[in-house]
Amino acid sequence: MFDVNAIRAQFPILSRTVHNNSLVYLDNGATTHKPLNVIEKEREFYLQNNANVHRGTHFLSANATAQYEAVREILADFLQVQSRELVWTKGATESLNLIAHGLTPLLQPNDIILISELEHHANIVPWQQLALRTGAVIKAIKVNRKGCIHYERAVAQIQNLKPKIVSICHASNGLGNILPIESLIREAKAIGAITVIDGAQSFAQIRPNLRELDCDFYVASAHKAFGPTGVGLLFGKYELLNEMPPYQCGGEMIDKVTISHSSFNQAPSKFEAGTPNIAGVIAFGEAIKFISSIPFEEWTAHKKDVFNTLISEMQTIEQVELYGDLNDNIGTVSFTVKNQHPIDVATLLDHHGIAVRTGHHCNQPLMDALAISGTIRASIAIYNTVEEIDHFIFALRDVISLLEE
Amino acid sequence: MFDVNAIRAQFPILSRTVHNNSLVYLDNGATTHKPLNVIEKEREFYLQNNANVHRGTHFLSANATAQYEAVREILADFLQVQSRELVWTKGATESLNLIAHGLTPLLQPNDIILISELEHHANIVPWQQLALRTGAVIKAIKVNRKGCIHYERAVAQIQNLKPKIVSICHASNGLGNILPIESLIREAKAIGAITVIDGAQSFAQIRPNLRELDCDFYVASAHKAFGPTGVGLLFGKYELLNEMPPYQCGGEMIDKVTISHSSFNQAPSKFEAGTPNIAGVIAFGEAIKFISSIPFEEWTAHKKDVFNTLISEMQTIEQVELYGDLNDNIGTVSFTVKNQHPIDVATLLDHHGIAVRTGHHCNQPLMDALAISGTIRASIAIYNTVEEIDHFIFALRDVISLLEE
Amino acid sequence: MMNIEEIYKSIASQQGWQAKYRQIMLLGKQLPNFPEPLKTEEARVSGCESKVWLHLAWDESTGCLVVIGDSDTRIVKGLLAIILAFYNGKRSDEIHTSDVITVFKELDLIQHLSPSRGNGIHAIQKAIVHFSQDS
Amino acid sequence: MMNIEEIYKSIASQQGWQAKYRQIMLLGKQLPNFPEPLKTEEARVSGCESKVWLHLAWDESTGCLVVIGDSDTRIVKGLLAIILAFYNGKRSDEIHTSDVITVFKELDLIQHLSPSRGNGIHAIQKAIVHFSQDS
Ligand SMILES: Cc1ncc(COP(=O)(O)O)c(C=O)c1O
Ligand SMILES: Cc1ncc(COP(=O)(O)O)c(C=O)c1O
Repeated sequence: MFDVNAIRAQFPILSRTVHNNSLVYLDNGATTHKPLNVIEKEREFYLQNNANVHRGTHFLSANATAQYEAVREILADFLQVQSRELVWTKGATESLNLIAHGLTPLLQPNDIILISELEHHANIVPWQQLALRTGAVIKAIKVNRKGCIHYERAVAQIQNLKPKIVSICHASNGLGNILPIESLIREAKAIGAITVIDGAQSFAQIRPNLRELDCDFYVASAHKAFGPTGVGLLFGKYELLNEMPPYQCGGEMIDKVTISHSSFNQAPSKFEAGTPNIAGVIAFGEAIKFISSIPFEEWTAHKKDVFNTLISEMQTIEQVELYGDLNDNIGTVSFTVKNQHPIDVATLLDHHGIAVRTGHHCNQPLMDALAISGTIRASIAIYNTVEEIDHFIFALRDVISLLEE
Repeated sequence: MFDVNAIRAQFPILSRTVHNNSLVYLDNGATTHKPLNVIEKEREFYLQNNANVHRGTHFLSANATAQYEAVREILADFLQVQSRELVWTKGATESLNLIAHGLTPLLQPNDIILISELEHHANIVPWQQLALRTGAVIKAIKVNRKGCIHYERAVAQIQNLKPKIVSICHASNGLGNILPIESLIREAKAIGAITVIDGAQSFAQIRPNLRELDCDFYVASAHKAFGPTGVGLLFGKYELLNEMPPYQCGGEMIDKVTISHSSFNQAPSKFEAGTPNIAGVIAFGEAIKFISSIPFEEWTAHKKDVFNTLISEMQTIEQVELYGDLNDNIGTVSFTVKNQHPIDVATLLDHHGIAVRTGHHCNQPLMDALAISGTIRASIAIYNTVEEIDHFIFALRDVISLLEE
Repeated sequence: MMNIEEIYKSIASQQGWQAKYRQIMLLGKQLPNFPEPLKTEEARVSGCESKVWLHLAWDESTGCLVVIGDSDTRIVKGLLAIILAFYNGKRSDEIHTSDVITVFKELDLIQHLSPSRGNGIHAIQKAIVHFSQDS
Repeated sequence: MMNIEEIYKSIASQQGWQAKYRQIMLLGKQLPNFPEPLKTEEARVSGCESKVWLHLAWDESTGCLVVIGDSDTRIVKGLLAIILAFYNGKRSDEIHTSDVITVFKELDLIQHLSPSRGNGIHAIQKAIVHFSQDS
């Protein structure tokens, strides 16, 4: 049986106070907290098993390598892909940069790269740089005034523009919308496009089965999925992945080096230059175990409870305007308060112990499309409770009345 | 007073056993162990202070940002530079890739990039890629048959070749040689070259004063300097740094983003796309404090003791051939054993509890120059003792006689 | 306009954080008007998520700083009022030997001092100090 | 040449790791000669820091694997002898249902099983399994 208190007990930070109030952490879209098994695994590695990986003949190095590579297998299992299709990076941002760099040889002038107005800057700017290098052109699937994409129009854009690359998020970090990527991927593949899914917000929340999704690339960040900072992942279908030119160069990724010339390893090591974040990857294995330890139905049911409470309470506050898709949503609500600046609202909420985020959420084109400068965003994780939402709503009302005095 | 046992007490891993023998860890060139203050700082961050940095309005985020940025100040103080001249990366390899990418606009066909035969692949392959992009040409300062560069010839090469870029290591990871970089930088600057120093092996061992060295760029990895994995640093003189085009793109590094165009922040944030390794950077601050807590004279005196014991003992074993500069050395000895493969020697040493590294050490051009396929490398850190060296020498003799049966 | 001591007292005497912020927002309201035409890109303080504009000059006769400013958020504008009251009328050497940060610390407004871009107090203070160094 | 059971016993019966490695190196010495001309780049197992060459084929009449190999290091060559004895003469289906890794575990040679490139046992085993899958 799902017991949120048993889960909360694994996250000591949730018991802390902020400004003499209990912390209510609703900034999970930015980064989640880490359960004890993750924290202790990283510590244990440094205390007892620390060594560099891959080239060691000694016990500690062999052991560290085995642990590090075992997490690639755990991840492969979680995503339903082959382990050699997985590259460790430092985060989703680096993963997207690596892909955009790697696809350079495939693009011609005027080829189209299709993204959406919902994208995080990390899924926009690397493509702009690719466009600058190759003469390709970026187009975006539009959102309506609530920030939702119109599915039929998106399909029409894919069919008419015939993009070479379609790169979209699985879920929006700014608004929480879950995109219909299954069918968008299908449409994109039908016209021969390469499909890239930004899974930064979906990895832990949706547990995608990449074999079923059948996308060409998928990226995510460990720190948004109960894992440590400084670890990211990249999935690429093997042939496509292995064909890409190397990204960073140095140790590990080479085969032979002379002063004037080098040849490279096969993927994934071709893309893992230098000493990786060994302790981070090993600890991330525990984060995947933590996620998997909670049955998916219980996970989504609990989050739906909390999210529905949040939405229905928010809708009773007349000064509040909500954005985004409130049905297909990972548990994030973005809103503004009439006549109030988001920073004023968030600063006062903070004094109630409530952590929310304000601003453009690295979604400037989305904010432009919504004709606002930013929102206040409350994003929930598996450890949030209905009581916390009650506390948040109480505080929000209090803050609004203080600001309206 | 310097007390090596007090220092060892800060490294619990040093008390562990390997194959029922006390661990003697002589693979510090690959990665050092981490003192307790580093390990506990990272843990404490996740237990009590975890949050994403820079864009938060709430307490935890402001606090995490303050801690994260404070380490940039600590590092600036350690290296005697300005904090805005320091970029956080995931490791020395990434730092070198970032620089080689950033210098692209400055190179013309046939411009010369001068490295040395002692360089790690991370200080070779990124320059090869830069050469491929721009038509520049790579030349290397040669080593003699012991692996030492000839200073006068190196100076002559700088003066004759007039390289646009001179990129050399402060100390060789393969052999331990400390290079005369003060005067090489001076010579390089005299002909207007941009100077890049690979400090992966020198950061903790030599504590360079970059203001005095006056190089244009300097890179290092935290994990080789008692810090966590997944953190690196890059120093660049501000004007030169800020002029470079961005490397990775995404959140944090942008100023304004529309679907078709972006403008970028100033350095250092221009080069820090995406969520950084927040916990890692904060823990690295403790590593710098650890290093600084031991007076430099005591540090070098102890290392010299241990190193001199190592060298003089090695010289009594007739089957052993030593490489590298045995005077100006950071505490690393590279050797071969007559008629024995390094892997056989290291595998058996491992059963004595001794961790050494074998192979080309990401130094293939150096191995080619020495006409060998690899060496066995023992590299010492501040926590190694003369007794450990005695144990190592005993084991090495034992292993050689087993192999010679 | 109150001077910095009066401002300090007016905040320190409040009971509870709500009252404190009420007072801070009031200070913001009392800031002298900042002319719309001065709200240019160059006048923007970069590194603040709220919009903050500063106009800085030296009074030729006294050699003292004259700074006005504005923000689109009420709390940051109030915090800005503290900073402006602190630095206005100070000579360049005084600006370097004193630090508004201590005032924030004493008023227990510490989290606003983070180098975080959320409120940007740090960035505002830096902008003023840089101005007084460069000119 | 000993078969895999004999090899197993010959190692397991040794007292102490020195004796064990002495025996392993002896096994390496007893490997059938690997013709120099077969030591090509294609025959190299990638992912080993030591040089390891394999030559793999199916015996047409029996459908069983015939594999020979060599290494430039003595210990890896000895470990290779264990692997070759294990897989030689097995049919494709047997190769997939059995695993030499268990032999290494039972002989307490576990650290050689790391995906580390140091010795490359992992890579050798993978190369054989891949060969038997692909053909
Ligand atoms: C949808 C989305 N994509 C990409 C990113 C970038 O992730 P990171 O900052 O971990 O590299 C984020 C994080 O904010 C995100 O939410
Ligand atoms: C001299 C030198 N340069 C660069 C590197 C690369 O460092 P990292 O693997 O931490 O990126 C190393 C590490 O082996 C090194 O010793």
